Amino acid sequence: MGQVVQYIRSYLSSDQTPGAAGNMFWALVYIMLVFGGLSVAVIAMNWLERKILAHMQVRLGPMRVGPHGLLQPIADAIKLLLKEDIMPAEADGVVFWMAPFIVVLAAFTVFVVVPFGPTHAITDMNIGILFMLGVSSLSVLGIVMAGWASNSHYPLIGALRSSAQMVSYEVAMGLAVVSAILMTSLNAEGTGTLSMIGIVQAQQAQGEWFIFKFFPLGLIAFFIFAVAMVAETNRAPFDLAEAESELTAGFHTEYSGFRWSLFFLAEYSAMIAVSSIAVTLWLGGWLRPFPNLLNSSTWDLVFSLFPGVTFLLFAAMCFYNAVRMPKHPLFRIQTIGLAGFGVVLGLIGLVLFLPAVSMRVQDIFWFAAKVAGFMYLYIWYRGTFPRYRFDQLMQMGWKVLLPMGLGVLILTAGVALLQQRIWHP
Amino acid sequence: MAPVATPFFFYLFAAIMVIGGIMVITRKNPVHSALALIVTLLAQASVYLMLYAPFVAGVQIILYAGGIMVLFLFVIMLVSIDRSIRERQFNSQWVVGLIAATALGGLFIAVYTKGTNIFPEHALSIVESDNTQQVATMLYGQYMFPFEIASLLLLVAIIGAVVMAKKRI
Amino acid sequence: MPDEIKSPSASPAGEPKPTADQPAVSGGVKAADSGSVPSDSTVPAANAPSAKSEVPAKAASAAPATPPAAKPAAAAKAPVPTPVAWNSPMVAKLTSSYGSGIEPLTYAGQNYMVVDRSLIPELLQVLRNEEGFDYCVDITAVHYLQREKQFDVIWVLYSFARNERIRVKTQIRDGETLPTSVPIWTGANWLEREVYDMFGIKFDGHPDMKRILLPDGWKGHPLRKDYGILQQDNEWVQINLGIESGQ
Amino acid sequence: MIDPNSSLSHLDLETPEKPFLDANELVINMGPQHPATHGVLRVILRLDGEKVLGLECVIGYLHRGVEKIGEHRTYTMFNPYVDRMDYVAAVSNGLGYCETVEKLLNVEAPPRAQHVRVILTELNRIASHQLWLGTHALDIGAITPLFYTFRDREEILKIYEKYCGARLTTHAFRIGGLQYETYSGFEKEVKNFLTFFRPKIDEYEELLTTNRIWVERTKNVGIISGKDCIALGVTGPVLRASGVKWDLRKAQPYANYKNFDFDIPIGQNGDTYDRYLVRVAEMRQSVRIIEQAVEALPEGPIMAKVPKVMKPAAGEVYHSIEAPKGELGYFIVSDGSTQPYRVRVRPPSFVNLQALDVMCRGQLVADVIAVIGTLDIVLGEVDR
Amino acid sequence: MESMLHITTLHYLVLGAALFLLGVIGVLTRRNVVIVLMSIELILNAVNLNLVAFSRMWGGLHGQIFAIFVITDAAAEAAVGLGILIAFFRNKETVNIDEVNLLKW
Repeated sequence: MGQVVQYIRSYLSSDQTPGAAGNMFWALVYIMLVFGGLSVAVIAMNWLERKILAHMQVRLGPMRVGPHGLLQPIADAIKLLLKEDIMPAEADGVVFWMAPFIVVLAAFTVFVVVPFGPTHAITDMNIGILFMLGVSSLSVLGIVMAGWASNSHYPLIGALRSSAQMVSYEVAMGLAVVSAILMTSLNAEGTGTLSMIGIVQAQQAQGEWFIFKFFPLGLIAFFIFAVAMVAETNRAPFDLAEAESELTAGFHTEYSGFRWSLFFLAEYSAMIAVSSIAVTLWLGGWLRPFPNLLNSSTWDLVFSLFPGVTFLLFAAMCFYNAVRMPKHPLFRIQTIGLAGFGVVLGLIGLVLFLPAVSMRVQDIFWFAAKVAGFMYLYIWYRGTFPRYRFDQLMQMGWKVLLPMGLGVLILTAGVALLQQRIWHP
Repeated sequence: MAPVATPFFFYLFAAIMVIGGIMVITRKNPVHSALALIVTLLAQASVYLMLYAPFVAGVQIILYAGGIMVLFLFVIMLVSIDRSIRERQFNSQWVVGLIAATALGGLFIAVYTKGTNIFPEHALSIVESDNTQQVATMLYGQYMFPFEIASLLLLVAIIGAVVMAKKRI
Repeated sequence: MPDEIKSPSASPAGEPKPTADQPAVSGGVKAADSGSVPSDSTVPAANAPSAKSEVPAKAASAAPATPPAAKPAAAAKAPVPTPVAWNSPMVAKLTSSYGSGIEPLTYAGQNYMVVDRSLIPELLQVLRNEEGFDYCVDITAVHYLQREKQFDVIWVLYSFARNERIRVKTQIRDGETLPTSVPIWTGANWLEREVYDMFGIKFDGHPDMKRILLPDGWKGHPLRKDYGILQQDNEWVQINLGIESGQ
Repeated sequence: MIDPNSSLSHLDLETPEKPFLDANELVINMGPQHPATHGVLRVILRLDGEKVLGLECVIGYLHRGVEKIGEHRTYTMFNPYVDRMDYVAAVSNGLGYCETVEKLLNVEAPPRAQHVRVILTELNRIASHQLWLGTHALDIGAITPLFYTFRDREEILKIYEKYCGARLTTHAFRIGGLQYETYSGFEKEVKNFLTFFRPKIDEYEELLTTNRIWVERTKNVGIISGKDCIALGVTGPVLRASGVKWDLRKAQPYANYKNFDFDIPIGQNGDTYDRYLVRVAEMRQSVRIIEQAVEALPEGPIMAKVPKVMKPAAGEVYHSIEAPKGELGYFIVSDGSTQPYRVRVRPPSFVNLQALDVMCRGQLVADVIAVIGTLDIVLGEVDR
Repeated sequence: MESMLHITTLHYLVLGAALFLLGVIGVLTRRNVVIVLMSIELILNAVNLNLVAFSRMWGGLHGQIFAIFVITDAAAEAAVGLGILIAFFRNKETVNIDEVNLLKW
């Protein structure tokens, strides 16, 4: 027993990711943690999207299953798993069967290099960002396969649309990413890095998030990425591939039950993945706000309280809503459940106040908070914007974002060169 | 990040690659061929990683699997394949082709059995950790001119492809 | 105040109770509605035999079925309007050029002209091009089973420039065709198709003369007075379900 | 208004644009089960890639034979059936039918009834336009306006429910006037609704009018000129958005519309955006009309003297009103019996739908959706 | 057995040769142009594998650089080849390589 504690301790004090340390056991643990967390995040996202969208649209959203519909995603998941798995008679069986798995695999594999903290990543790759972009671009294959294998017009058009869209926006996205990577080379050696952890460390070293670097160049590059990533994930206002009013459901029209839910899972984890890239490249990854301006130990302490306070706020929200529940015997279970959920959240919040825990966890907290901000943006877009038309979408990708990206890249390179050669020879 | 269990993974990926390659040239349906080719390419990317060439592996995934193969799938879906599936799959001089390939294979076997000794037993060690930086330095230093030529080639290819495929220019 | 006014009006629903009782009133209306629903099934049943047995009497049968005493009573209340001659410069011009083929009339303040079938494409063309009736509101037909020329075909036309609405009416026999007016008004396309669908009147030169509302395989033309409503259903049941009675 | 000798070759609906490559022509069947065809419309699209080469509408899936039913019902009994045609504007349908029969009977509804009719019909116009706006925006991908418009439409439906007990197929009018006196507080509630609703129109406009994506999606999409509209018989907001200032309420006033002061909003380009603007402006005008009608609501009887058993003299009458979707006409032939000899309905949706092909040629698939939405068709009325 | 478990450059070369052969067989025997083009990709990949293996053997990066250039060429080749294929299909409505028997059409 003591040895186990010792082992865990030795790991906790390590300053390497398990992958880099070659520690298979911890790598496996991390894989479990990341994918478990991801699944929970997707489930939570499902509920949050429906709730937030509902409130934007003056309605209530799910309210029946569990208090305030909290158990709705679980009910949905069970329903989807129990549904009949239909395959069209004329479909290409093998391809039809494989497509959702490829999409899910591509969406999940990218999380191998996502840095939730300086040591909180499954591994750190030398080509981290390249790996992320490459693997996430593989999901196009799954979409094309799904559309083609369904042997039906709507899925085929949906698949062609979405793959054309993803391939086009990858270009602009890549240019924006490169301009951020260029900024990592502004150090003494003059060499940049593609490693996800290295990028965040470069922002730490330079004392500046890259979104504010070379103002407004960093901001423009971030903007390009933020637009391209919505297109890349096929979400509103770029959700042409699944435009329900035109193509019913796009490439997954013919899918049902479990396989459909895989597409759903892939879509949401892809959203989280691209948001993580944006957070890593421009928003300082796991770094807390104002790492350079407010860098005294007092501020460190103040910011280390944030995770606990957030959870306590959630708990308070739960209690508030539990108090507001109708005082009727029918609602007793729901009230108790909501209060119990609040208690759990509050306990987590209290645990997060422990300095030892808070030190390890606040990186993850800030990363997750930033990603959550992006998730809210996604929902907000969906509630606000109409849908682009395909030619307008292509026009925007090739005629607006691509030239902008090229310009930003060239300007960034020029400014970086000037800074290296002239101002700091 | 040192490769682990190299022999196991080598044989695994080699088997995947060879089976994938066989599927590519034997499938009736070009979509199945393309998918087999994608599997082959991804396995090859893993082999690159074992050869301490992570950047090439990344390029392989992002360009080959994510770019070129999507192009292939696109074209396969554009041209209707129903007819070609029902047609004869191999051309009339397949015997000649097989004989030529066998001869080439024999040549390879001969060369490799003769030349076993010219390859060093142990590979020289190269640093993997800054592979990308080194590739970048060489690409933009020593190989600057070929790099520019390659970009020119790509430009020509783009124009050529557009001219060829567009209905009305 | 409204309540006082209400009583002399003696509307069918007598009680003037506001808000809360409104559903009750509507319930009464609903009862009237639902009362009509069963008759939906009985009326066709009554029609089907009549269509088979005595063809000509069918159309008139509706009127004699009701007590004849009611008719003079209704007529006495309001003076029976009859069509009177319609005079206008346009009509004068048209009658001078087409002579007796045109009979311009006015009924209830609405002008229409009964024209000979032979004048049809020409007159419509003239109405559109020279008189400015640029908007073909509607094309429809009426079936008079006992007449020799069984069908009235009616064009409702409107002129934006004159803010005037007229009707052109012609009579044709069963099986006779009419020239299409699609070259004159593009919008006549579907309207003519619907006339064909419902009455079986063909329009020569129509670009796409086929059924529009009913399925292509439908038998008969439902708005003819001799159409047996149950015929299609019975046939389907007999063929597909093998039930001889058809029900 | 139009050049009488103009060639209509540009509206030649039957010769399709020849695609460069026939092999690439894709025939897609949209509907009858499709989320954006507003019911059971089936559209067969011929596409070159995403470009529409031509399309054919297949209708009739909702055909219930309303005209045939009319021949077997008395005049009074047929009244509720017309509500089922354009079920989102049932009140307008009822108004058209009642006025036509009144014309046939040579009676006129008393002024109070006329006023209430105008109020309810204009409320109905607002409700119909709201439903159109919500679904049209939903087709183009904006999901939120739908809920906003439905929230506000609910208030109108509440007024209907209080007045006659029904919300959708109201059967509000009777031949010769109204069956029910307005409930107490009717005027106040209508006024409250108007003050509630005016800022809501601004809210819709705020969401859409200047929204970049909305403008890009609707400007220059589905253009139809005023000339084409007239040739095709297209009426209503579609015609007005193409720049033809024609509204039956002004051109041939029925009910007592001539007593009210309102404008006819028109557009210039005849594109989807203009049609949107025209309909939103019409909602504002309807608010104006209702306001005047409520202010001037006279006292008096609500029912004219009509016989219990209606037997109009033999004759035929065509009468049309400006329904929310365009000219809604009734052509009723009486043979002097208690049942109409022939009831013909001239549905605006049916005639307007013909313009779909003209408006969609050369556009993209996504525009077809937008154009179907902007035509504001109701399949219950198209198919009858 | 020892040589089997110790992966040397030769192993990679043999793997490359196998892929190359498969590619050659595909090019020489198949009739479908798309599959022929994919076989060419196989050949290029076999070459790439050799290049990277040699690069590993000599401890330099030149091989990897060449591999990157080859990938670039492959992209260009695929684009032009598929462009020709589409033009061909449009005129002949087939993807059969035996029918590519005219220099101009």
